Amino acid sequence: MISKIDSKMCLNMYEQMLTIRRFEEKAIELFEHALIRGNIHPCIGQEAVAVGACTALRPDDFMVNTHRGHGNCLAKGADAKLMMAELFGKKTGYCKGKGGSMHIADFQKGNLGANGIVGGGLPIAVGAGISIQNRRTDQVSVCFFGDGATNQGTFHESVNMAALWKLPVIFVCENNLYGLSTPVGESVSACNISDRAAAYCIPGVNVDGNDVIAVYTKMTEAVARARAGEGPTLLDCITYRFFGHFTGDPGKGITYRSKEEMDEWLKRCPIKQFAKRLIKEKKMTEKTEKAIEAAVNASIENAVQFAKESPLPAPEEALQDLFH
Amino acid sequence: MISKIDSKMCLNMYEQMLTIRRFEEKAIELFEHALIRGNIHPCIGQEAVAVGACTALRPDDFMVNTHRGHGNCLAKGADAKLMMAELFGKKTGYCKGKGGSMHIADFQKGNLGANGIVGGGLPIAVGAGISIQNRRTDQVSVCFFGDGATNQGTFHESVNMAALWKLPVIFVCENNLYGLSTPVGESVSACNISDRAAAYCIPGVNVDGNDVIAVYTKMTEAVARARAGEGPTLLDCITYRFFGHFTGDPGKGITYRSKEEMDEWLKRCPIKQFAKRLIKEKKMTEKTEKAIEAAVNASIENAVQFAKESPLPAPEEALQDLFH
Amino acid sequence: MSEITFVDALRITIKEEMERDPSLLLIGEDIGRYGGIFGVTKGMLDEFGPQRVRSTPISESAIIGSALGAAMTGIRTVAELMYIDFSGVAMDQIINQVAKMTYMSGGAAKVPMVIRTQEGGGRGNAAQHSQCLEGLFLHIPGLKIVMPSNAYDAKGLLKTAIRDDNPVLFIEHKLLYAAKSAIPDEEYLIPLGQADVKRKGKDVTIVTISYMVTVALQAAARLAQEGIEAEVIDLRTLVPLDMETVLKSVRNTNRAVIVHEECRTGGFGAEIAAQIQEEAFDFLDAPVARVGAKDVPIPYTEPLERAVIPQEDDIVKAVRKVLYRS
Amino acid sequence: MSEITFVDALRITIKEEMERDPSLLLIGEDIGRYGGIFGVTKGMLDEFGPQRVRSTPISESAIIGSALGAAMTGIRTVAELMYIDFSGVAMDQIINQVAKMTYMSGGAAKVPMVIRTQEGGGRGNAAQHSQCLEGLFLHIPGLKIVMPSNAYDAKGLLKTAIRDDNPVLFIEHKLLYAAKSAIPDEEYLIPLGQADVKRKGKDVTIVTISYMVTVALQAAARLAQEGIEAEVIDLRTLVPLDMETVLKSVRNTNRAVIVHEECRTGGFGAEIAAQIQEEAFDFLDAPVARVGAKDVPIPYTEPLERAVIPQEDDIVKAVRKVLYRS
Ligand SMILES: Cc1ncc(C[n+]2csc(CCOP(=O)(O)OP(=O)(O)O)c2C)c(N)n1
Ligand SMILES: Cc1ncc(C[n+]2csc(CCOP(=O)(O)OP(=O)(O)O)c2C)c(N)n1
Ligand SMILES: [Mg+2]
Ligand SMILES: [Mg+2]
Repeated sequence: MISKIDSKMCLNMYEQMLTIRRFEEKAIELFEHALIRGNIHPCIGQEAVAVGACTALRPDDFMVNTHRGHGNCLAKGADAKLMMAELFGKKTGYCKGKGGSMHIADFQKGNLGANGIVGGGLPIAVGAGISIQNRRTDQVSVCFFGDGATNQGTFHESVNMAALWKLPVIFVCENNLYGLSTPVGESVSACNISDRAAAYCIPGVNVDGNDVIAVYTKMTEAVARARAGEGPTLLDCITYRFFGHFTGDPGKGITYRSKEEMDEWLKRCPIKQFAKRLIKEKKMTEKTEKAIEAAVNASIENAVQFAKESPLPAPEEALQDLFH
Repeated sequence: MISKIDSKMCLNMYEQMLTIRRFEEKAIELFEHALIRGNIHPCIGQEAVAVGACTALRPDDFMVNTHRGHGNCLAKGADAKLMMAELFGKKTGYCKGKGGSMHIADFQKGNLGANGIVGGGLPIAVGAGISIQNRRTDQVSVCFFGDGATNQGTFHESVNMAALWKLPVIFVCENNLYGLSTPVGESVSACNISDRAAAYCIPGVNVDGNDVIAVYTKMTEAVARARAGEGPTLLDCITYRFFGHFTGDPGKGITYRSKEEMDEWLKRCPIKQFAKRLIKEKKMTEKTEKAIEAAVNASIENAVQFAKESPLPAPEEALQDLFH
Repeated sequence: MSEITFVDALRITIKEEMERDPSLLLIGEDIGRYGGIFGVTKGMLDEFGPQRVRSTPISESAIIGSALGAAMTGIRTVAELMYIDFSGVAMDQIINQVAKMTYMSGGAAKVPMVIRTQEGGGRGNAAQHSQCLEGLFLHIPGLKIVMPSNAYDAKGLLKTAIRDDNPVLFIEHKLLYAAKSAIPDEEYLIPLGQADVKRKGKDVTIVTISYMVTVALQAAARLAQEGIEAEVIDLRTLVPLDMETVLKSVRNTNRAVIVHEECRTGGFGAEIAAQIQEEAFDFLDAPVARVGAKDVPIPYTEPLERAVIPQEDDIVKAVRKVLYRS
Repeated sequence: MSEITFVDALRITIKEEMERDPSLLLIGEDIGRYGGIFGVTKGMLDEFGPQRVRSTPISESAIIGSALGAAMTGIRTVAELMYIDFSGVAMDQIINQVAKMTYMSGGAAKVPMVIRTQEGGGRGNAAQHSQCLEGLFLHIPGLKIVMPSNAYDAKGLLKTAIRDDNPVLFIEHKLLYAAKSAIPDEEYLIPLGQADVKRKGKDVTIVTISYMVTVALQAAARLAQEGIEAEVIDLRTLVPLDMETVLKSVRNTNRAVIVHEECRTGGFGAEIAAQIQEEAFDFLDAPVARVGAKDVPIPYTEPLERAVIPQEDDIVKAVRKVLYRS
């Protein structure tokens, strides 16, 4: 299957996944050194969903994000420098330091913002879908959310509304099997989250969320459906986060996940898997791999440097930006 | 099928349905004469759901009700006198005149109250289910709600929670095909509301809501399942309201329903249908029918009399009952 | 110039704005064929079609949130919340999403949307259909709050609200829908943040809004017969709040009574009383008084509802008290 | 007597009450195996089992509503709302259901439940995880509101709250969890509605609650060095509100400063300021002052968060101002 896909696109995807990984690793490190405050919800392990889904999009498509959203931001085209500056709370950050990790938005790239409220973004994505339909463009609106979020009332209301009006919305569940400490089986009464699509007469699709090509392929189908005016799709992308729920989660989540389970998933690292496959299918040489790695590392260093050197906002700026 | 059911129970059901009908007719009349204020949401036409469902219950089972709830109240054993007194805003009413039509509760009969917020009662019914499970009794908790309410977030959250914990909750949708002026097809993206059960891995059952025996039968199965610890069931009872959404709805809802449709459903009046069948199957004589009619009329007159003669609360009582 | 009702004023305004901005979107329950529960959107569906007049399922969170999503992506939107009481089921979208989006994004997001809703008691609609909740939203930075007291103001304020690039909560009162005003034929806009002195007076300042303006004016008429000239200020908007007009009046009358229908405790009257004594302490000849609903849910039955909601009498008594007459 | 943290005080209290009332139910997100996001329910699942310690899906409306249903049917319940910011998604259940059930039923319903939640800024958690929202709930009749400022009070107040037959909103502050108090070995209860004078003083009355008690005491210590003796009153509960203690103090000091972390506009400070000037007008030598957060969402970055949330300095300045010193 992968062989059908353009090599350049494959390398792009690989580079993006690696960028996300390095960005998150760096952010965790900086958090531990108290250079970043608040909390970070790293998406390490879930890079294939972000990159596979966003590669199927155009820059003018809309995207609504979650608290665990750095990966989706980057995949949708955000500048790591401005993201890192936001995490540093700097004036040059995407939100001038006012938003922080959970509220990064990037309107130029169609990124309508992350959300600190689980399930809070779903209705917003529906609204972007209405906007597209009313403006008669062929954009789509993509909504990311976690497995845990599918138990929020807003999930139900939003998917129902999008289905009724055949809005061009794609609902992408980043199903990492846990909502904080809660296993999906203890929170979702359906066998599969994709089964929930039946309640709205829309397609529900199971996706291997650690296989970037699988995500890209299924997402491309859903996007085509949406652009053709056939309405929403629910993608259930099964994946796993390698780190804890957030930077304060003891032992990367060991208090509620078994070591065996965690090790098992580590073996299925979406980035390593993809690299192997690219090399095997001769889409990437080891030399290219190294070059990408170097470029990614440099770009992240560059972002950190930018963030460090940027100025903090002045106290009086606190009162700006409440209203236009 | 009807022949299997005890005659006395049949006559009871018939009497209850007629009581509901007469109660509602009287309430509308009194509203039009400004003896009742606020609003009334008559359930005329839907009596078979109320009576069929509640006949399958014990007095100690819990029930959570809706804004269109007079029928369910009466079927669950409420005293028409105390209900009518509440509608009159009298001190002797179920809520001392504080609640009114949309908030009647009757704790002695397990009726936990109606709700003015569409979908507001669903989580409460789940809580009653938890209470039953934790107290290890074999009661059940029944939740009534309309077709429109199935689009509220609380529907989703509540059914999911009840399904996860196999709570003894029966979700009874009084599907009268409209939420206010909105046809169910314009608000519910599923083909049938019963299809929504799939999202929670619980049984979803289609029921002819104008056939009291059908409702009773399906409800009995759901109750048995719940008492046996097998968890919730979703009943989709299709019915029709003969009157408008509320007492202020022009032409009994003619602005959004066709005359043909309304006439068609009038022919399927649950009470007339049931009477015919009882007479045909020799469970009721015409003499008994007349006697029931007379008794029902007398009881409603009695209720009105009681309500009229009861005192209004004194102004200072407004400050009581906020806290225990 | 013609005499029209509050409902008609709203309808005409929306129609004019729908024509003016061909992308303006209406969204809410039963706003299509049915024309809205109070008739405000009657005829809109036929005129503007189902994409611009979206009648929704009973899903208030999705209504408000999708209005936000549409607004953020360039579609100016007017969402209808049938009763302000139902803001509870959409509260996260209102207070955590709509109100905060612009600020959280450092000004990058623009949220041109109006939430039209309706509140108030007096009709026996009981505890979940009679509340006034403006005090709650006043406490949440990021929402403008408009509460017109008559058809004329409603038209001018709604125009401004719709054209504003920020979220505006536009609260109507159910007892005002049938009230008539003379409305000029030509277009007019009323800026947000400008209180209106609805009656001049020198003895006491009554500060109020929405339906209570009507009641306060009745009370003022009665007080005039006792020789007390009350100035009645209609705030018209709570955010922005025109304290200048209030303070100017209080510095002149030296006495203030704030009247609102919402519960007394924690209502906007507390905020205004606090500000008056902060800013005009030396001018006050009596404590600032507040008239608000008793601190209980709104009871159904008439004698209790009347006892809970502020009446003309309560205002008269409060005014007498700040004038040390009884 | 032993020194324990606020978190431990809460945990011990809940454990004792779980033992005392074998039907007491805990419900909330991640409260089982994980022990709650702040560790308050650690160990409960093992000790009391999954039926009494119900770890839920992320469904706040269902959490609060099912707690209500359980409470109404005889199961005393403590629900945990992870952050008060999430009250938005459960707001209807809190303000229209839980708060009104007893009244709407004419007293027939009994609702013995506590909603434990947590609020406050200072940790860079940004706009949707840092709010203080007590002013909003103060405006809704039917909820008691408890906000302890230290571990000792937390224990005594939580016991009382759990045993109360009415809904109680019990608000913890994230910056207090690690704070320690000496706790006696024997059981004690603190009644709701009793403010506590945390520091005696004759020059000015500082009225505050929760974490701001700590900040106010620091400010008072600094003021003492300037020769200003501030009395610091910890309200401990907002409903019931102990105005008697406040008024007694103000009648003595003739000056009041109210301090809260929630937004200034429409916060509970407005209510208390309004009441003080209503009840002690002739005793006031200066306007009642209020210190509250600036009226914006809580920004993420440290310098802005600090600029928005009240600091020791802001209190010191406000006190100097009511004493006409600067
Ligand atoms: C309404 C709401 N409830 C609870 C939380 C706390 N919380 C933040 S993330 C999270 C888990 C979310 O799980 P899921 O949706 O699966 O996303 P994941 O974190 O696994 O990516 C919880 C409970 C919140 N932020 N908002
Ligand atoms: C949260 C909320 N939204 C809207 C309303 C207004 N409203 C009352 S009943 C109703 C229709 C309900 O439809 P359905 O659930 O089908 O019940 P039915 O009236 O048909 O019995 C609406 C929109 C309300 N009371 N509560
Ligand atoms: Mg997850
Ligand atoms: Mg219906």
